Amino acid sequence: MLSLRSPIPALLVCLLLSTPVFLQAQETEIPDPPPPPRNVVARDNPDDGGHAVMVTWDLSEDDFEGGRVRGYAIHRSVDGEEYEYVGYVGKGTSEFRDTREVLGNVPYYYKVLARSRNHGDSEFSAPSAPAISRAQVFHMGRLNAAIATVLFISLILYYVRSARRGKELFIRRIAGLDAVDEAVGRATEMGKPILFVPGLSTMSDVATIAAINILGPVAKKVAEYDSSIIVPNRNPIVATVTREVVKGAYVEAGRPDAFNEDSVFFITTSQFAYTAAVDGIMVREKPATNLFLGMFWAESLILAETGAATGAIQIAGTDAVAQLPFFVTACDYTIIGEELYAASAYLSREPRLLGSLKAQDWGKVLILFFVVAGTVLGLMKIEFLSNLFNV
Amino acid sequence: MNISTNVWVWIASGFTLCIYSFLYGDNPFYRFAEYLFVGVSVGWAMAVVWYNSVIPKIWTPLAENNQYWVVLPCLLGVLVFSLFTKKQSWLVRWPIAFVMGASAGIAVPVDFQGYIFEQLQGSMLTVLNVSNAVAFIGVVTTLLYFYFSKEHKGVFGRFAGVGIWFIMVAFGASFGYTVMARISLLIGRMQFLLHDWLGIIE
Amino acid sequence: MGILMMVQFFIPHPLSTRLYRAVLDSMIIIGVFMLVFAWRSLAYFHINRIRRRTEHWWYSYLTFTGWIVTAALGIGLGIGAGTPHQLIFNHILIPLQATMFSLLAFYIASAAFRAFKARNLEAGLLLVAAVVVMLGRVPIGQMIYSRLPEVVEWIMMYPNMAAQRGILLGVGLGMISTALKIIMGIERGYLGGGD
Amino acid sequence: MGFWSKFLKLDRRWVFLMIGLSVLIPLVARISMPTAVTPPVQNLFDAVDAIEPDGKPLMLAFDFAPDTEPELMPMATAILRHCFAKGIKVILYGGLYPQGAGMAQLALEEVTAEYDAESGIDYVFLGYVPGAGAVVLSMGEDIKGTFGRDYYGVRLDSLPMLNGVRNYDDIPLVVDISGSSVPILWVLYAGARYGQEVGVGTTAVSAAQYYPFLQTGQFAGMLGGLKGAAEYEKLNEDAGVRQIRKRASIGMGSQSIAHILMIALIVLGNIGYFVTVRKGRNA
Repeated sequence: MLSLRSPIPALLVCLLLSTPVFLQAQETEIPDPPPPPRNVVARDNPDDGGHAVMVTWDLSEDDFEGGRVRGYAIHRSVDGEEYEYVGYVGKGTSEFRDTREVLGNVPYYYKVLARSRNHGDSEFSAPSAPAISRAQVFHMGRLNAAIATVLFISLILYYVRSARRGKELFIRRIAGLDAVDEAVGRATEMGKPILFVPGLSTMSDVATIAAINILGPVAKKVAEYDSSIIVPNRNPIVATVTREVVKGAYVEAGRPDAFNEDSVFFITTSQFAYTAAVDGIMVREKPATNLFLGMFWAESLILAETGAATGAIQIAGTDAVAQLPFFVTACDYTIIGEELYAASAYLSREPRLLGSLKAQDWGKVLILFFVVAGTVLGLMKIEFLSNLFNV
Repeated sequence: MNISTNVWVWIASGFTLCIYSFLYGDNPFYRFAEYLFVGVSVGWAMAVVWYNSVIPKIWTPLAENNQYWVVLPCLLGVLVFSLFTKKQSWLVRWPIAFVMGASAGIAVPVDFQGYIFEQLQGSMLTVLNVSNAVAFIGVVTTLLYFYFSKEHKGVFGRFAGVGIWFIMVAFGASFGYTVMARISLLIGRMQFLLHDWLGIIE
Repeated sequence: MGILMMVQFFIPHPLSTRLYRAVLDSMIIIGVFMLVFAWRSLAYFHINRIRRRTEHWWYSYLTFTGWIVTAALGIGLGIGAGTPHQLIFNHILIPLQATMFSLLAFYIASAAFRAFKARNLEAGLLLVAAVVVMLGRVPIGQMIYSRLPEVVEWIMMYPNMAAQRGILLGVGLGMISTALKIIMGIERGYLGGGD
Repeated sequence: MGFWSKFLKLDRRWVFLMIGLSVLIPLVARISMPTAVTPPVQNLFDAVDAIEPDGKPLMLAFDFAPDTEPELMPMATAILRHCFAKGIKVILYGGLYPQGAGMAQLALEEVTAEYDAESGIDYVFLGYVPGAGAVVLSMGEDIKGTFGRDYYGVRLDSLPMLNGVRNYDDIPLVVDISGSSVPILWVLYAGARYGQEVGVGTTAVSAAQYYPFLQTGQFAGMLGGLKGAAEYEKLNEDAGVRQIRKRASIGMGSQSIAHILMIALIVLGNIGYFVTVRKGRNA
């Protein structure tokens, strides 16, 4: 009462009183909270190192598109009396994984309430039975990946081994590769060189390795036909490897003296400077055939465009999906994605390449089988096959 | 007209114009910008690595938290420098094998789940309509195209032929998107020149 | 090592998780050393250029100037908002890099004109799809035919998705088999020198 | 030499000039175009919108560098505006590669100029740690442990916003903005391994490759290219989010004109090609 005599405390009191009243007035205008969720169940979260409990519940009856429920707040207790807030999930969700400082071997009780935007919170659900978190030794949910891994390892090992033992493994012809022979012949006829660009990446790129596997046989053919080859490189290490490969091919063809040291060289590591230099080579030397094999980035279209303008036959191959469209439209033949690996296995006949290609083919057969079978069953509303691949 | 008074904006637009001069032909302005660019980007990354990994991942554990096991990966890391020598350069295989092995190990199960299982599950139809059927045929025929153990002849060849059609449509889409992206970049630079520098447009 | 990490994936036990964290940190640390090595190679490349007086050699001094100044400013004065480090990034690196790539818009235009030909049925199909997508993804396409965005979305969502998925499944198998070969020691090409 | 073959040998600098003008003129003349919203953008917007204000934070990863800034930055700022306007907490993550942190810094500068947002309370800014995939995995175990300090060097333990944020379990959505294959890394490592929900903002180049992941739900939604950013800006506008400069929407006019020019070039080039080839055959 004393305070009301001076104006300032009085004002303060008014403010203090009025604010909550005002807020409450807004909220209580539309009471009618949604019904609470039901049937709350808590159990040890499977497949983890402990420290997690999985809580599930039946959605509130008012949880549908346009319903009042906005989400659920999950509360936890160790003694079944004092509950603390542990998390929140959006509407339509009926499970929550509690990982907030969950201790092993301690029972936890859970209650859930539904929240709405304008109608306040629902009452608490009935508490769950206690759950205890424990660590597991094997992740059962990942059994499928484990089986697939083991299966695939055995396939690779089996095929690599049988390829090493000299078993003939069939690989289909690759359209772009057939054109290589023809292109080498044409180059000889015209008395012009062949340009071979082994991509712009490093040796650690599978595409580069594949390109180099193709370079060997191509260079050998060039040596046999007494034509010439130009191999500009962007990576110094790749340059040393390609030089060895070309040299080796000339030796194999029985014409080591015909190998020109200056035909395989390193230009620069700068992407666009390299591109400009290769463009220059194409314009000056006018190669009869351009081979762009390996890893390419944005420069792909610049190279292919210049090559197309010089009138060369162009064969490109890369696993860079974003660059393939440019090669397809600007080159005569394009080796697409995985075909590049197949091409390198096809030409090099290396057991580890052939073997893993075969294993991959079997992988595709299995995938096809599951896709078709899964669809047939799925259309009949049987989803067990599909569930095998849950992650 | 609201031209920028910020000296940095002037520097940035200067470099932008230097690079665009390459469209007319190679010239000293372009080379100036290009070489400087290489240096600056490396120097920039150095400072970032210093503050964000050398300090928190090596210095702090060693000097403050007494986590001495950190010495082990450091030793492995030092082996990278064996590449400077001719004779001991094979030592580099240890750190590389560690990184490649560990990342390959982490990748395998994850790849199975992310690339294979989920995609596989997504391919199994549960509702039949025209669009789904198109998608189904597309997946199957594309896979057949990349099946290398059989010649593309007869019925199989025809399926694989359908596959290549699907692949081409996909490439066309990606082509269109690439064009779009490059033009967006150009628009971005133009907006910079016209808005941030010259202040001609909004 | 690889087998260990692979097995770890299937074992959620805390001990396995702790080991896993240590391996992850180790990978980060080794990454730092590899970066240092890459930088040395670059320095070496430019020193060589200056020594041999190759064409435009003096530009290499520019590279070093940029390098040293930027690194010194960054390490000396710190990184983050308002530092010279951030300013250099915003006003030198961004414009240079973005402009470099925007040059490609010009090159695509020139290539579109001179190189992108419907040489065969497949390339023709590709070009038609490309044109439809290019139209459908800009507002003007919608003015030409109001349902074009939907058509493009359909192409992206079904035929494109299907082919991408087919490629993806193949690539996925390829990556897994490469990783497995590395783990089993069959593939050693990445160690350099081949086998 | 006939008209067509002369035409095909046109100096490419004329083509360069045409493209330059097709972008420049609509910008200066302020040609604007209406934007229709596509489902992947709507989905991402809804996923962000569903995050509880003042609750668990969204993680926005900046996995891009200046080369893709014009396409991706408008996405980042549009999402940031959406979050700050609604009071959704944000963890800005400088991304897996060094330059991303700079981009995040830029985005913050732009958006905090319009909204009062405070580091440690409304957002937290995490810097770069080398290791790429390893870092994504590491966050699944312990975010604070992975970084230790934020971009400004403040200990993460001391930031109120991160109370109760331990790993992906406490992050309802990660949106990765990237023009490379990094989003796949997020899907594989954060998504497959830890069950993290991931959305993506990507360049037009990469967008086509991501549809399979969109269809399986591995991506919650996607913004593709400048158009995607313009769509998000439109959704923001409809939702009453204050935005001073709608950068992506402004660019749409130029984008349209340049596409038309590009198509015209392809068509003309092909007509020229067939005419000259036929003539070559007849001769």
